[in-house]
Amino acid sequence: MDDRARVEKAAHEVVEEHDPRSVPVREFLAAWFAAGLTWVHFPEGLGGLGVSRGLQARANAILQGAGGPNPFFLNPIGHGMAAATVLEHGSRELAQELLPPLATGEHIWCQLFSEPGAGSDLAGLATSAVLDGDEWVVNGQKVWTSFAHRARYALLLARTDPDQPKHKGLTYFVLDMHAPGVETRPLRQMTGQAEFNEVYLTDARIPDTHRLGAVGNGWRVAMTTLMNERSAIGGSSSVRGAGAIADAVELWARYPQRHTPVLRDKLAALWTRAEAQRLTDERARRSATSGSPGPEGSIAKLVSAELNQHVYEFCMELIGPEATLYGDYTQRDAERNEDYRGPVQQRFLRSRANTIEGGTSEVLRNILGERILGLPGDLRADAGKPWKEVPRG
Amino acid sequence: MDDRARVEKAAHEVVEEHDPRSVPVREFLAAWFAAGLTWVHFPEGLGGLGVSRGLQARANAILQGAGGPNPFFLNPIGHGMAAATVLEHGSRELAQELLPPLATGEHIWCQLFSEPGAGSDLAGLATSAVLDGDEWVVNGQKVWTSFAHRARYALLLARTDPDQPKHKGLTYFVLDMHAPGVETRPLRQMTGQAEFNEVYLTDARIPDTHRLGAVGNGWRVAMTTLMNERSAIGGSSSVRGAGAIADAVELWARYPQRHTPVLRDKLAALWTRAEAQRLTDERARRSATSGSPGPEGSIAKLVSAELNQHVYEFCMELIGPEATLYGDYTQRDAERNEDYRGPVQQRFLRSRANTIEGGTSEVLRNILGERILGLPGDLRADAGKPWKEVPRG
Amino acid sequence: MADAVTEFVLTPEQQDLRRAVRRFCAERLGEDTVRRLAESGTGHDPALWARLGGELGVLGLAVPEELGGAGGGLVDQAVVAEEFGAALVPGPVLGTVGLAVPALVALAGAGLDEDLLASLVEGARTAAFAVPDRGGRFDPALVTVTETGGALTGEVRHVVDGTADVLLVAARTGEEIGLFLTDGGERIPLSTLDRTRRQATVRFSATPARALAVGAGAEQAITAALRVGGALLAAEQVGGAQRMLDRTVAYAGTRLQFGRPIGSFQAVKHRCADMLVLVEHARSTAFHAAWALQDGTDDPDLAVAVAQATCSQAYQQVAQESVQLHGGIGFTWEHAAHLYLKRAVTDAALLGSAAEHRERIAQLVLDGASASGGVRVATG
Amino acid sequence: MADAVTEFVLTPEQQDLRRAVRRFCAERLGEDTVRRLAESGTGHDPALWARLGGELGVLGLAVPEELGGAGGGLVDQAVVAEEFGAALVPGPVLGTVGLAVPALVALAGAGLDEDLLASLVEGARTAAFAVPDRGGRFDPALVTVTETGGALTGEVRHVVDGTADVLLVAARTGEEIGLFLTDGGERIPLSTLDRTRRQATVRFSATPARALAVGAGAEQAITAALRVGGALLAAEQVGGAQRMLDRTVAYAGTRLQFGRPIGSFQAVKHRCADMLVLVEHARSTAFHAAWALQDGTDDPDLAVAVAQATCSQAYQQVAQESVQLHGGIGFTWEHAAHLYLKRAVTDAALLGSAAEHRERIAQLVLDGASASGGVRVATG
Repeated sequence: MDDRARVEKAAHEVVEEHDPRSVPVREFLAAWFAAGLTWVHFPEGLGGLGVSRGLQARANAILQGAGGPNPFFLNPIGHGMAAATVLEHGSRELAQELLPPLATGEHIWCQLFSEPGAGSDLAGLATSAVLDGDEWVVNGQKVWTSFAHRARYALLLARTDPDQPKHKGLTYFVLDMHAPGVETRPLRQMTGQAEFNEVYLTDARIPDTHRLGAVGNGWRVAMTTLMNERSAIGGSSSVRGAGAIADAVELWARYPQRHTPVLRDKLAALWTRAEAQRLTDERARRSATSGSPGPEGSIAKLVSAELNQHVYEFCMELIGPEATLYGDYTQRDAERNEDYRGPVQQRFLRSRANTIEGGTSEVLRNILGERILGLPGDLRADAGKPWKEVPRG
Repeated sequence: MDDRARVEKAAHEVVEEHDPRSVPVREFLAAWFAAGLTWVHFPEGLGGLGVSRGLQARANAILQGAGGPNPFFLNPIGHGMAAATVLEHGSRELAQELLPPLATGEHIWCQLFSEPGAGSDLAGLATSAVLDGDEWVVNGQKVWTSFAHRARYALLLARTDPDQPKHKGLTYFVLDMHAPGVETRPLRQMTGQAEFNEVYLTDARIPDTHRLGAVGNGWRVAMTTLMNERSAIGGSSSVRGAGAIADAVELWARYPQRHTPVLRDKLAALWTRAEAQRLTDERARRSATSGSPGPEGSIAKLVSAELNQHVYEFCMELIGPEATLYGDYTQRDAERNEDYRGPVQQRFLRSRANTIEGGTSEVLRNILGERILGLPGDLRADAGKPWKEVPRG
Repeated sequence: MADAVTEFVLTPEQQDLRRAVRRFCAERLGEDTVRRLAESGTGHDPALWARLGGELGVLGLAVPEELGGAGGGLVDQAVVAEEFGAALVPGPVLGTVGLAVPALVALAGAGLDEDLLASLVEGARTAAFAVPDRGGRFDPALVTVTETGGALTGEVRHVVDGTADVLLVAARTGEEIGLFLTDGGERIPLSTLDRTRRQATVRFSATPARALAVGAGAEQAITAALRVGGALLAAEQVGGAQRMLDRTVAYAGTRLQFGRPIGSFQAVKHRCADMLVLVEHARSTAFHAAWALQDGTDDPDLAVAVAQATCSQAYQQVAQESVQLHGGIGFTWEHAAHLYLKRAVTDAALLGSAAEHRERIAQLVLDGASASGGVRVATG
Repeated sequence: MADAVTEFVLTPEQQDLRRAVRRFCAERLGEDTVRRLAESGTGHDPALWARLGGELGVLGLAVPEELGGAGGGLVDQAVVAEEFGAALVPGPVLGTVGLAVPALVALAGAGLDEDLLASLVEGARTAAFAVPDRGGRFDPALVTVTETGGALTGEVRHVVDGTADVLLVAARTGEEIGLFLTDGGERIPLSTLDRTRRQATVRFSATPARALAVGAGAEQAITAALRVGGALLAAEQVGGAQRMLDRTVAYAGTRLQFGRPIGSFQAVKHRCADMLVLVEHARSTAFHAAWALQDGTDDPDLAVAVAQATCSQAYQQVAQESVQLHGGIGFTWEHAAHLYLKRAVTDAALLGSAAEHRERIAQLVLDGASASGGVRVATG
């Protein structure tokens, strides 16, 4: 039996024995994990079957065909970033402990990277981790954290050696969000909602067994995570006309009295750009030789962020006077897996963050220029300097 | 008699005694110079009356009212850049020698600043001048020189000390273009025309009396010249709807069969931007306390260059299939004071240089950001280094 | 050049006026106050408004002295509007100062209620302008409120400052359009994007009203008010855009990433340069419109359309760039950037969109254009 | 995924084809040759053309074997077109390979002249397509040439490669449109902006011609040819844009100013990044169009319109940026940038402008859109 048949057989068995329409989600996902179908390319016993990553699509198709859930949406950071990082950089014992409840959504994950003083310059972050016996003591402030208020675990990047140049003094940890000294506060956005959190860390302790990768090797570990994040944020739908542009086309149909030839041309141009990006994503996916996200993800993220903004600017222009109205600024803690996007005015405001979150468009253009086109890097003020001597603020 | 009356009286006398419609141009301009009306703010005896620069407009109005020529167009570099530089940085004897034939257009001037290896980084230029007795021996290559083939004199910036940082090793000269070792070759552009020249300098000799300013002070002297140049290039017409936008409006009227609402909106947007820049120039002119060109010139240059390009891109779109035709690529040496702009397709091609010549748009945005807004400078690779140690190419 | 009063050159008195308003706003209308009012029920503090009208005296600068105003020109009022826009002054700036007062001034001699005008200028009362417009200009076809027997019936949507004390209402009376005054009508506050610039839907149901003018006089007053409102709104937009530019430049000069101020990166610096150009263009067109209306030196329709087309785009663009260049912090509720962004979006939709003003410009400068001489086309 | 032939994944044979054409162009059609031909009378070297058809065999890759072609797909021909665009291959690439050959293939079985097709594929003869289009699509109303008694009368302007050996001409014959073949007619060469892509005005005055098809068959062949021509033109545009991007990046990486490569400045680097996005989008849409026409997997009209709207804009933008980032040298006659800029401007005007293709896209995706569910609007 070849790998494909093996995956298909396992998937059919799970959905037959645990009808996803009737069995509780976590129970179903536990069976899915046990069968090695959560991440088919992972080793057996850790949610996988040790087969090609490309076969995941086949398993998911059977899952969705049977009416099953999309595990990713139940735990986006867990699935999109944490699982691969834990597998690659943690011990097998740690993976055995952390992956099953991650896979079922019992443990939601979040990511503690950005800081108020370390946005585009993520490697300049200041949160410190100091070894005390076999535990690390962590102090600092993180920001722009999705799901922090619901998360059981966090991916944490902290500075363990301020005397090294900034990239070299970082270490990567798994933090228990229920540990003492971890405080989460909602961060309100211009939409009125609080989709993100600030997380304050005060003498929070992490066992050394929850370190991922070597001390001082945190930046390299984080790069995997970030590539996955950009790819997840940027990846546009493979369905023509889906995503933000669908909102604009629907509004167009709903506001015939506001049609003008100029707006029509503008919308056609936006639609065409969305389609060109969709085809570009499709092309990247199909011609990729490896399964891991590459720099194409940066193109997708750059384009879709700016396109989203232009689409919602268009929508606001289309609806005219109604653009000046807003439903409700009452603060709510939004979560990614409900419809937090709200009416179009809220989507317009929300889109302003698209070119900032997960890498600003400025940083992404640098990445495209340097990593894809091979242009020389910026002159650096901080090259080679110990982190503690680089001005911050 | 106040200064204004004095200027008016002198101007009326000149045009009465030398009817500009019948007297040869040079003879007329010699009389105009003798009366101190060429640059009224210059000292008496050097083409001026020592009065406020603001009164020049009054003199020119009388000159034009009597049908006289615009001296500027007869010798743009001479009037726009050389005269003020010679007056400020040359000896009185030198000014007495050079200014009269400059004023009459007998001696056309050109400017030898840019080099193939020194474009945006003008201060990095390599043309050398070495003192030999009381003469300087000059070697190097200059480029993008207007009028070089007709010019008698050139404003020359050359390196006299390669051991100094780049700005500090430059000296400014007046070069006799008829001197041995000065060779001028036309430089053909994408339009087919040769509006500019390359100038090769091979052991060309300059008497030390033709140095302007101190040895090593050339950059400061050049700054005056450049400010004047940018102001001259960027200064848009004060007449509403004039300039490039007039071409677009005329074409619009001539191509009713090509009208669409989208093109109409585009042209209205271009017209509005041209009008906003015209009003901005007007505002800068009126609220300027001094008569010398300031950083507003950089806004004018930046906007008008990009606007010109967008206007001619619009024109090409408007005329559709006819945009694919072109009259004649035969090389001709164009001069600024005839209609070198040709048909609209040629104007389109010519406009591509607008964002390069006289300061690229990239350099101008740096100037706006740093000199007007006060933002910090770029990190510099060449700061403080001797010129000869800075990589070039 | 060299006229006694030159366009674009502010007099020393106007510069003093600017400083006085700026100081008042800094002391009395700081961001905390603006936020408090924005979250309040009415979005407006009548006591503060009365101080602007009384103590500072800046609500009727272009109103002739004999009508209870300062007897200055529209440029004076534009200087104040720019500062109001910079401070996001809440309250009926547009409804009262921008539209109702100019309409009443235009009615001088024809039914004008002088007591009302004086009380508006003093800030003792407020007014709004319940007149529909199309692209910032009056179109009688849009008027759906009708008057019969001294009472109004009908609805007007999106009335800026529509909960004001009194309303000037355009209504059909027989075959003509009249401008009516009422303190009645149902006022239904809208939940606005910009909580510092409120709107209401206004409903009349046999609501008593007094005719201020009927026919040509009413239409002239409405047109005059919409033009003045457009020019003053443009000046407000300039003020907001300039403030956002200033704050962005200050942030870019001090915020460090990669061991250097972010403003030293060309990606940031050049966007600031583009913002500067937008603000400079906006200021030139807004003040030209004010000068043109004040001195009659330009086609008022064209000058206002150019100002509105330019300022609406510039303010929105600058506000969006400001959020971007502030990075994450600029997206938070705590930072002021969103207050300006919401104002910019709102102002762009009021009194005609940029696209509608461009259409007006096209009518004025393209439709009559001639193809005499000029540029040739190579024809192969 | 994992079909035998996956869209966007070139087969090893197609990659070999690309390399072979690129090598041929580098060796035989370098910039000097292109410039020499561009300045020659006809703009075209028949011997070189015959080598492309014969030795290299790349002028009829999508022509069925039984009709004398290579029996491949349109994607093969698009791969070649991309390389032709990169090298600015002069000669009747668009007229013959892009339009005339596809029209003849579409006529297979209906009046097709197989000898002619074979000679075109071999590069022994050349053909052009004297059919007016509106926005890259056929509109019978535009046909002004008429046929009576086996002879054509009338004029067609802007015929690309119009001095070719033979012409396919759309003409009215009675109530119908026919597609006619002639080697006659007066050919008046136009003085083109892009001297590597020539055009002519063609005049017929009782010029003998043979009918290839009349009525629906003729119109179907014309429509098919215009679609294929649009897809291949888009592939050429991709090739030109990619070449300009490559040259610009190479220049920016080596040109030093201020003691550092200009590509290390964000102002330059970020514009290169934007050019990269333009080129990637162009390539995706052009090859999707070729695949869609080849395999029938998408609405051919939509796929071609998206490709043309995207590639025309991308190529022009990239070529203009390339001039800018090369600085002064990029404005000279000696540098190649202007050759590509002129080609980009020309290609954008041929077979429909980007605006015309956007209008077609709007018809296809907006006019039938429905407002079911989806995004709400806050209504205050």
